[in-house]
Amino acid sequence: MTKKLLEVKNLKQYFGKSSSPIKAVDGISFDIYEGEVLGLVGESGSGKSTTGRSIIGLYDITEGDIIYQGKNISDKISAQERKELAKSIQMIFQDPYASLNPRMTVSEIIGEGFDIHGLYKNKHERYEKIAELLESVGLNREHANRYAHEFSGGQRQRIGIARALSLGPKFIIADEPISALDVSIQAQVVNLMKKLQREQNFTYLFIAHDLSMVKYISDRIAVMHHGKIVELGPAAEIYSNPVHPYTQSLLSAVPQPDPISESKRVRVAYTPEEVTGELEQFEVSPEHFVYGTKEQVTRWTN
Amino acid sequence: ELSAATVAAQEEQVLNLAIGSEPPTIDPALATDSTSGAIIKNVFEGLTAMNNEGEVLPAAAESWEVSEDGLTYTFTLRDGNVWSNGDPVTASDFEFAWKRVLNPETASQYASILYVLEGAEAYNSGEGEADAVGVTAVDEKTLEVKLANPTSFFLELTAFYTYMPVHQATVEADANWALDAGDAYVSNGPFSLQEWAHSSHYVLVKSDSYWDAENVALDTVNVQIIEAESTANAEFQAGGIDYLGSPYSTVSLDAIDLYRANEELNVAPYAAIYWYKLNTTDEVTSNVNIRKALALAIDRQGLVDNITKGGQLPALGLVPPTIAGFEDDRDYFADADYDAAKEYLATGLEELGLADASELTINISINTSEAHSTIAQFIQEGWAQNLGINVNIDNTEWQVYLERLNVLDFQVARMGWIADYNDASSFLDMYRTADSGNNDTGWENEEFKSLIDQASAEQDPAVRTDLQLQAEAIMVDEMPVIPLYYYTNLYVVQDHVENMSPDALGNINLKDVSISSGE
Amino acid sequence: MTKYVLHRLIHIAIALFFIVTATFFLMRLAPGNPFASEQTVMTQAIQDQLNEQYGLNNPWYVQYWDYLKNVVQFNFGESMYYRGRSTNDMIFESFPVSLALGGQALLIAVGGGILLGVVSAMNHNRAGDYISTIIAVLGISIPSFVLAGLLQYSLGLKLGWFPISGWRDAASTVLPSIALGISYMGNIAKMTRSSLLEQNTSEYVKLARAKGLKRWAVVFKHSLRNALLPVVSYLGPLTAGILTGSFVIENVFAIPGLGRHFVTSINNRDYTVIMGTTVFYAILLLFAVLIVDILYVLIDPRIKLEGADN
Amino acid sequence: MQEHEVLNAEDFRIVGVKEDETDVLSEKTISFWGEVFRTFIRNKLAIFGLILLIIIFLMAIFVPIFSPYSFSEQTGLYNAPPSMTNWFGTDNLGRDIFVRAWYGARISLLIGLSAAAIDVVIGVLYGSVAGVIGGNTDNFMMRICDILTAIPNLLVVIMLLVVMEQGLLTMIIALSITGWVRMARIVRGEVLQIKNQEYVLAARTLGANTNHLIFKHLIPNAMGSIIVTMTLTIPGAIFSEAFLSYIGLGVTPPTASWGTMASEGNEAILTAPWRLIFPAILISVTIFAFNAVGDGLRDALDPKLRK
Amino acid sequence: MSDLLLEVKDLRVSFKTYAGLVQAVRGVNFTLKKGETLAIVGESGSGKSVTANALMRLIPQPPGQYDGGEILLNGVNILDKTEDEMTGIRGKDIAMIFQDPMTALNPTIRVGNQIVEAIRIHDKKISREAAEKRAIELLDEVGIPMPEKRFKQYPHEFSGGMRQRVVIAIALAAEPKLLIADEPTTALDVTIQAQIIELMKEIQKKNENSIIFITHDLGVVANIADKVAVMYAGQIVEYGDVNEIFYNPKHPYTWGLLGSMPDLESNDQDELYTIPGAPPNLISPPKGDAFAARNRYAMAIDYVKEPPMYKVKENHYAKTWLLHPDSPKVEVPAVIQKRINRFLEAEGGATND
Ligand SMILES: Nc1ncnc2c1ncn2[C@@H]1O[C@H](COP(=O)(O)OP(=O)(O)OP(=O)(O)O)[C@@H](O)[C@H]1O
Ligand SMILES: Nc1ncnc2c1ncn2[C@@H]1O[C@H](COP(=O)(O)OP(=O)(O)OP(=O)(O)O)[C@@H](O)[C@H]1O
Ligand SMILES: [Mg+2]
Ligand SMILES: [Mg+2]
Repeated sequence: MTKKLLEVKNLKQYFGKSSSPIKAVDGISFDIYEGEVLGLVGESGSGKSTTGRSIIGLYDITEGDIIYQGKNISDKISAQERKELAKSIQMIFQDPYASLNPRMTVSEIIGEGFDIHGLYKNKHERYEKIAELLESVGLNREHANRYAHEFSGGQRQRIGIARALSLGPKFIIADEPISALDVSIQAQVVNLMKKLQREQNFTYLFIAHDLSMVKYISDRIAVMHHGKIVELGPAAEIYSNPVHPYTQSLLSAVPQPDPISESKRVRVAYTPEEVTGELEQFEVSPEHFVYGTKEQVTRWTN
Repeated sequence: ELSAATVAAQEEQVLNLAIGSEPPTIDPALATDSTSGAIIKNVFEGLTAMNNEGEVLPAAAESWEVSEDGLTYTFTLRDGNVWSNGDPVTASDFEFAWKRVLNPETASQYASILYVLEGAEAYNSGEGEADAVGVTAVDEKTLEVKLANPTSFFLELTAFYTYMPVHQATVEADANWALDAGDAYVSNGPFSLQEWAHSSHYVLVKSDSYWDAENVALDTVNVQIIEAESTANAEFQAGGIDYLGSPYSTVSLDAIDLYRANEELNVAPYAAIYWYKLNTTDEVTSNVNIRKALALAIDRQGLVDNITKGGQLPALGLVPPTIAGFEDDRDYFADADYDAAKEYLATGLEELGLADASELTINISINTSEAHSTIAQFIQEGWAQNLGINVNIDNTEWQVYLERLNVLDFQVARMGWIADYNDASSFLDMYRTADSGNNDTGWENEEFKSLIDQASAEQDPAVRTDLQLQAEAIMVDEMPVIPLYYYTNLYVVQDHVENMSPDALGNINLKDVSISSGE
Repeated sequence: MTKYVLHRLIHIAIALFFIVTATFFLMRLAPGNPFASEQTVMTQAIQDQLNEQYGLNNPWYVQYWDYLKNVVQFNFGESMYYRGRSTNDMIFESFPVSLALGGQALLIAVGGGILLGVVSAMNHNRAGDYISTIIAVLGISIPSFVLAGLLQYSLGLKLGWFPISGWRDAASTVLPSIALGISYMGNIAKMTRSSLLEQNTSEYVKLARAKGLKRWAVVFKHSLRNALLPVVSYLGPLTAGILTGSFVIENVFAIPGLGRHFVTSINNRDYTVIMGTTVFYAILLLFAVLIVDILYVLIDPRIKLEGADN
Repeated sequence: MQEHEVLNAEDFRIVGVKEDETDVLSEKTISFWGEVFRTFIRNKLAIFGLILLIIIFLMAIFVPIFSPYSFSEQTGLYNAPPSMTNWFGTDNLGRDIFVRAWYGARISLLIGLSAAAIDVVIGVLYGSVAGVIGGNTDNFMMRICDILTAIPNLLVVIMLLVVMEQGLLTMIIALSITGWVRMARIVRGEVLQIKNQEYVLAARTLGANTNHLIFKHLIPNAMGSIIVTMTLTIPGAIFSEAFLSYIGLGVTPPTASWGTMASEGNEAILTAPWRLIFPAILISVTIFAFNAVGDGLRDALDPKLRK
Repeated sequence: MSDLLLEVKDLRVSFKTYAGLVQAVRGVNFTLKKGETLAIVGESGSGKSVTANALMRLIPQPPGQYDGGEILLNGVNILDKTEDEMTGIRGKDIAMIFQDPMTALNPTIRVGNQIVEAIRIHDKKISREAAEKRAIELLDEVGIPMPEKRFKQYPHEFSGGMRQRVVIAIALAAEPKLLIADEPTTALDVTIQAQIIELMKEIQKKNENSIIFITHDLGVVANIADKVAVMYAGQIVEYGDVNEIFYNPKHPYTWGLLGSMPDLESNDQDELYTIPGAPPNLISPPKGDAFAARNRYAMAIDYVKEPPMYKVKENHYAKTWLLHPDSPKVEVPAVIQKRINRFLEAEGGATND
């Protein structure tokens, strides 16, 4: 088995007043292995983005540990270390319109990381690096001096990807990189991400709510619900053999471009049950975990 | 056409006025300015009063006697003179009032105007006793006053508002008696203050208890408080107010032409002067030749004709011609004598070790006001053109300005001076020594000082005037002060108002004013 | 809510302390004193008496401490210029006038401003927009003393429609209210216009129209209310300022309001009045800001006071 | 409908995608600022304002140089109405109002612009620092603003005049002491919104520090509001100067500024109205122009309005 | 029964912008029968929303303008109506649901009042109480629990899905004959999306109204639509019964749309089928077929001449030169055909011929 790149242990991220916190993420644990794509799905507000942002250090974590390459990065680490870490972990944002500064040229956007870290010796080197990045995401170097608003959504998202790649990261958190895009353009971006992964052996945390896309790109899938991971397992397994009723409900809701099957599809509604007893993670089949009480999990698996 | 107001005025005599600021106080002992004076003078009556010609008339005092040495005055009060509450006005009211002014606890800012009394200064400075002050009520009707020095203009002083009597019982009973209009504000003048809406207006009404009430024509005087000159002028033009001029709202500089064109403008003489003080401790202006050069290179006639426009007189001396003995030009120097000015300048520059006039920079300090600024700019241009020197104007907020004058932090500074009483000493005494309060020039001169001292002890008016003229000549020769012009009192008055004009000190006795009935 | 208000009250008290302190030292360091005058014949003895009487000869810390004590009791003592008059009386005599004048001016500013803004936004990029905008900008660009003078001469003196000066009857309040209100009107109009335009492209406005609501009904029932939020926050400090009077307008129209005291007390170095007016204004200002914050919550249910500090 | 036209068979050769034609970028390149410019010049009111401003600036620069009179020269023609020799008439000292008005333009514009510049420098920095740090620091910094607004401005100005020479510089400093507070408040508000934008988060994930965020992201994107506030600051400063002149704290005579000219002219409204009217019109026109240009720039800078 | 409710003929709408005239809708034709659901699909900027807003006469003017065409509602052209007459039609005859439930409700007005308002606009006689009662009923109908309590709350107290239900309730208030839903579920996540769609279908069953459903999610289309219009660059490029479009697509753009979406069966080895490039600029729409430059099968003529609308079948039209008899035979790309086949197999070989 491949090496663990990232371990998240009992991560909690609360917002607001400590007396009545918004529990955006409420004690989740998972590992990410080197070179894999972990899909993170769940309804809106279930804490997916918060998870991603906590990992990359945009928030002060309420509780829990994040261990990256064996080093705990959830503790208060120095600004210098945080800066170094930025080279290794990067993020692709959801909204290709909101995530690019409208007042910057593409080269400024992509080169921002170089500027911050002083990663070039001269102007020419900087330009060359930017040009290479542009080409690697399927844009051409002439685009460097354009502003973001001149690009289509798909192209913009490529710029966002190029920016994430600029510091040569190992691990990329993609926070719904395609939700804001048109179907036809989603495909372009997903193809690109897959290609890059093949070529450069990235590790992805791929956040989305579109199950079909997640299943398509991910090796493993984690399903989040109300700040908790309710099910985690290999992509095919989750799809073909969902255990948690929430996962089942989610799957049953995915519309298919197939009128005939659609006309027959029955959506399974999910209503959280009242639980008595301790909630735990159970391994129902190899590498397939479900969150619930012992009684529930036994019931669900039968 | 007859407006409603004029119809009303035919039956009831109503005068509408506006004044430039809220009176700071209506307590005779505390007042320091003409705005307050404008009320106090009409609601109180002193021992004497002055008419428009500057003559002293009996008022609360029916008569008086002066001792041979000119040091003791014995006043006899008028019979039937009562306070607004009906009590008779007694000599002890005067004694009380004057000692109250001098009492350090009263903290009267104008107490020094009573320093002519024997023992007054000592008492006021906390060094003497009240009993030692030279004022005694001999009986109900007789007031005896002892002066420190013979003072020829003492009878004029007794018409001044600080010398007004107050009703002893009222003042002693209520420290706040003079805070507002009302019964507590007991007065003895031709009018009483009926209403005072702060910052808005006040109303004087004829006082029926006044001894000469039958000769008081006006029933009501409404006085609006209007700070903006232009607004007061607009009100006058709209007929809302009847008179513009001292001590009420002034005729604004810009409206002069208009009133003159309408032949409405009246010009009255004024015992006041506008002058530029020179700092004789300054490196440049300590040079007398420079001072003279500056003084001569001013076109005073042009200034009064084109800028101030109020028929002012170019001042070629320090004492205005309204003062007896100073009516004529003393020929000290000529107006706009540029040739002489250039000569003085050349000498002065040489003494200063400067090669050229352009190396010389003079600062004119003014306190901020459009009029001062305009005058300064006129003079600035004149000096620059005729002397070739650089001139800056430095205008400062009033309080800062006074402070600067005080510590001699200036070169040339404007100041105006209005006589409190009609005597040359009012214009000369302040320069007696360098550290006397209003000298502000750092200048002093032994000879000048001794002349001033002699004059104040002198009883013979002719000799006295002569001494003062000599003193003035010395001052003009040394030129610590550049006289610019003697003020005039400009005023306009609506046709239906009669007998309303300011005297040489800028006061108006409303007692004499009346409203004509119809055309 | 109560907790929040209490919290803010403490902040207000602290701010007041700093304001009083800064003002105290500024005014005492400024040259001049309340007793200076052009013709003064004051001797040193008289000067000393005055200083003694007003406690000005105490060391600065004693004076400062006395001031603080007075401020806490909201008792500023007697005016030093208007001898014997109580500062509190002066403030509370003149404040109602300024309140009335300011209130009317605010009515003009808010009413006119919103109206112009609405007309402008409803006719976006058409004649109505241009005309309203030009009126608004004219309002902003004419100095109030110029406008005051013009009004006085044209409507007052020449046409005789309104009194030239004074503060007596309703008619006399018209010109000053207009002169005071108009520049604020311009600002409010511009603000209303731009935020209304923003609201008008929002989805809920579209929905309201899709319901079949008429254009003007949409504005008055839906978008205006939301568009006024920025106006409300502008109005907070403005109200405090406008209600405490305007020196220029009061001066030109000879109105016995509070605004004059802000300037004349400083010109006269009337220490007690300076402090009184400053504290009065500061309290009004700080409370106006607080009220705006509370109003916000009432207008916009999404905002929670507890979060207002963030 | 199904009747096919007879077309050349060659037309039906498959040629496939023409990438370059679909590529939006193949259009002629427009930079962000180019786009701003294009949007701006299509805004008639803004262009009108800009032309006015240019005229005003040119007049302010050149009229005092080429005029036969100097601004302080007293011609001896007192309060003369506008004529062929004195286009705007003369004032009570007999000075030519035309040249004074344009000389005054220099002073007033200088005051307006420098007050705006200082406001921008201090206000923008202060506001963005408060906004970006947030929390208690923000709260504290904003309370300082409250305090500054409540301290009597006039006292501050007087104190300043005591410590400094009277003149233009002092004036500008006086106006700047508290003038920036409004700017700070507005920028802070903007920054609070912008700082949660994804592109700011993105910069943070790249390891950017606060400095970088403020100058690269927050300020540039708050530009629209900054400009609009500036266009309010300029008239504010011109008026404040006029007010300070009105109560006697303005620039030194014989220097002319629009404020002093208008406040002096105000007195002469009946006798020599041209002394009021010309400076007043110039003030109004200038402020109108600044407003029009500011609004135009704001619109041009707003990506939402542009597209 | 084929009662025609709506007939759109050659609708053209454009917008004046600083950059030039944007021809957002360039001659759209379609018809809609009573009780029928038409789905309009197409990528962002293809003119879907503009078409929908045009039907409501909600195009902001300026900058928008109607360049031509007719919108016949029950045979009457609503483009001839005055603004006042339109306010009577909006909400009553045609109602609209917008994309973003987060912003479509006025944040400062209680939810209940927003519904009541919609009721009372068109029913002037109804009393306030009756309207409130009706509003609560509507809330109940759209599946909001505890409607009495919810009635008094503000939008921000509702979740996205619930807000969208409120918007639907508002749309239903006057029982419109035509409901236009402009991407009503794009902002919602799948489970809620599914609920909303079910709700709309139920309502349609009950009220027998027609629906125009705008989306770019083909899965949703497959679920709800009777007919589908595929829009590209302001025009309808393919139009037909839902099964035809999904199982027998003729336009290369439709192929692209179908192919770029993975489904749960997709194999991650397959590259997704993509449409290269970006949509054309509508200020100067390309000559010929607007899609040509992105079309792998574009022919020379595509760059020169605009194709006509070819009739594929009685209920299926497509606007592409590929249907011209002279054009080379181009088949549906393999990836897509494979998927279609898989679907059809799963259904046991249904309707297609
Ligand atoms: N900075 C914050 N302050 C307060 N609450 C927050 C903050 N960020 C997120 N939340 C709350 O935390 C919860 C989880 O948010 P998060 O953005 O992680 O959800 P998500 O799963 O990414 O949803 P979506 O699919 O809509 O992006 C939400 O209820 C959200 O309102
Ligand atoms: N108010 C407007 N001003 C200028 N152009 C506009 C306006 N509204 C729409 N457009 C333009 O019309 C075209 C069609 O827009 P429309 O909103 O109909 O697209 P859409 O198909 O609904 O896309 P989406 O899926 O993003 O909602 C776009 O190019 C758009 O820029
Ligand atoms: Mg998210
Ligand atoms: Mg749309």
